[in-house]
Amino acid sequence: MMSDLPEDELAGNDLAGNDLAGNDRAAAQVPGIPDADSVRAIEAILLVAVEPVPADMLAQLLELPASVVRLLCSELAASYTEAGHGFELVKVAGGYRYQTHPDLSPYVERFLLDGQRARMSGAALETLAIVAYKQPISRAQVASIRGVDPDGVLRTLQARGYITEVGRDPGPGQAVLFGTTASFLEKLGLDSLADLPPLAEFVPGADVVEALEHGLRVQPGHLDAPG
Amino acid sequence: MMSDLPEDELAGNDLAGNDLAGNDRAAAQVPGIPDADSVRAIEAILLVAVEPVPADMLAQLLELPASVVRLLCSELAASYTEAGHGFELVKVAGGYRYQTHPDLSPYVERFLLDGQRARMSGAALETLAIVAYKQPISRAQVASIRGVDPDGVLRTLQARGYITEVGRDPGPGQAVLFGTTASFLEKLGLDSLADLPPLAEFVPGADVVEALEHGLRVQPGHLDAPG
Amino acid sequence: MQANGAANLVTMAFDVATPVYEGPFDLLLHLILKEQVDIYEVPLSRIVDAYLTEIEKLQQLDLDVATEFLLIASTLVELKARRLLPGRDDIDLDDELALWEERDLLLARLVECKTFKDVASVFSRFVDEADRSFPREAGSDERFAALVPDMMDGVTPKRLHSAYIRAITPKQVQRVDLFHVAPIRVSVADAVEELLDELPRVGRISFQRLTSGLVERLEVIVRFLALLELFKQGMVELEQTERFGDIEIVWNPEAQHAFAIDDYEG
Repeated sequence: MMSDLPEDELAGNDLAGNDLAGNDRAAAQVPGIPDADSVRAIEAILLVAVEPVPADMLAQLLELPASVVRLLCSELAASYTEAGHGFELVKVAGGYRYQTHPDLSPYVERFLLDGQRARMSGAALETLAIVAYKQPISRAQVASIRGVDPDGVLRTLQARGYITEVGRDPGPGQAVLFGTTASFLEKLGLDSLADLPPLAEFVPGADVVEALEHGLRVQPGHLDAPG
Repeated sequence: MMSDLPEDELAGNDLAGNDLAGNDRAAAQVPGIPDADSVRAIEAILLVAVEPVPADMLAQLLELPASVVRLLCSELAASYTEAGHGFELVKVAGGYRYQTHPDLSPYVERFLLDGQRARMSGAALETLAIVAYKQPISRAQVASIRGVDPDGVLRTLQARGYITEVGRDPGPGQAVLFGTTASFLEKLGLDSLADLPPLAEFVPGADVVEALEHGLRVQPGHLDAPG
Repeated sequence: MQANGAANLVTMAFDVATPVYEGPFDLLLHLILKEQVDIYEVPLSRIVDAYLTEIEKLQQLDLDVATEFLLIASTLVELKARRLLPGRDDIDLDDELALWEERDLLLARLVECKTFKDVASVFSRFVDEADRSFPREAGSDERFAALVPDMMDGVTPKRLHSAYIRAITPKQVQRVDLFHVAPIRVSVADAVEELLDELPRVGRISFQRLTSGLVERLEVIVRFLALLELFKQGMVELEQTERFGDIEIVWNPEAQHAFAIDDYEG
């Protein structure tokens, strides 16, 4: 029944009357529709997502058909609109995300201008650090160290001009290799990459770092290294 | 968390019964109380914030007394809880922020992939506890309590951003003094250091001290007794 | 001496020693609080050996903890040693007071350590609870891109470095601090073997001379523990003319080969 819902169901959604966020959430359940926890899980995932989350990914995480996810999202979006929240759920760039309601832009702008100190997210900083210390490095190599797809972060860093493509992996696939830029060094007040804090400052030696990178247990012999 | 809000803001609250997230938000306005747009602005600002936003900053942006902002935030948090959303509004490390509801952590962890946080060792937690309660504190003072060189643990805690150098001992040697950071409060989910349970609660009771004391008792003639 | 009286406690000590890796005070608190053991009856040499054995067996054991244990154990051994040595009858009042002071100091440390151990377990609960919620850190969308301060603001080389260490540290590693602790290379079993080799040759030697080549306090303590074990077994005689004076060790040739070295199998 729901599988034939159009992709752009957010517009003119006739389910807008259901208040999933209200007190009667349990009552809002319809036979065949997964319980309210799916809606809550969508809210939680979208809250922490940095990039728009495609319906397919939500579907996979929730173990629901994508069509059901799309329906739930459109209902959720409608309920936010109806409740008059300061945020809204929108579908952009092939995925769902939270964003601020347009009529509150003046507040958001003021906050961003004078309130907010810049803080690079922990994930972005770690990705940048990996590129800085391990360049040239491919997206896949960054992913293997961080254990998470760094695509969005790499794109942001690249857009800001702090990293750039420095070459291609000679192997099959010719993966793009990333490195840091001159403006990265300038921003950090460094002359060259050699001025980055040496890794040995915090760890006994390259062998241990190497072992850590490979997730290996450090061999007893390493304990002899001076701390 | 919200528990630290002044009692008088929560007690006898005229607005408690109103559902700010409901359809009748406009009707919820009371003379002298700012309009619902303030609540919506708070939602929008917190949505784009990347770290907890202090009440003072919200107050400045909204041109409202901080006490009103705190009231609005606590009501907003309560309304989210009541509506059973997948996110919640909490007060942590001196500011307000959105975070995912704890019972949805399995979904969020699956989504973030690296959502599994690194666990802290017992040694790290104990050292953190000592620094938290005794700050500013030097390495040597930590060592005298833990009975072991805490250098490695302190460096690890510093690298993770939970402690930082907060000064120098005025005495000879100018030892570095450590204190806890906002990240520490966030890590523990506390609003401020004042939320740490009083140390007195942890001092072993008379019975334990008695038992310890007994264990160490120097008993004249004890050794002469048959084993 | 309490060589035989301690026999039933040995089992107890071994039983609690194995599962306890959280720290030496855990062990001592365990022994003292749970097992109701007077530390003066706890054969510390056995506990030390048990720990050293475990250290050899388990490479992932937190050496930090092990070191701490040995430090405390050595303090206890010093206290205990004064009780075990001859000359108790003419205890100087000052010495007695010093002993009490030392004991009080140790008691204070045990109480303080127990305090922070309990705090740490509460911290652990806080962390576990807080870890279940994930903060929103996505920031604003592209509509406000021009207003967002440069993302590199506030990023220092040091922060970048810390972030790299964080990134390459395996998420489930429990003890990152392991690498900064020197290994422990002394065991009572080894010391016993050394003494069994050395003492028959020299016959008689002062404790000071016997340990003159050792730099580490711990090594001296371990050597002393080994000596106490030999004394218990009747392998040596110990003579001390004055309290806290040097100890003369005399090898007992009669006792040759009576020592059950198997007890010390590491």
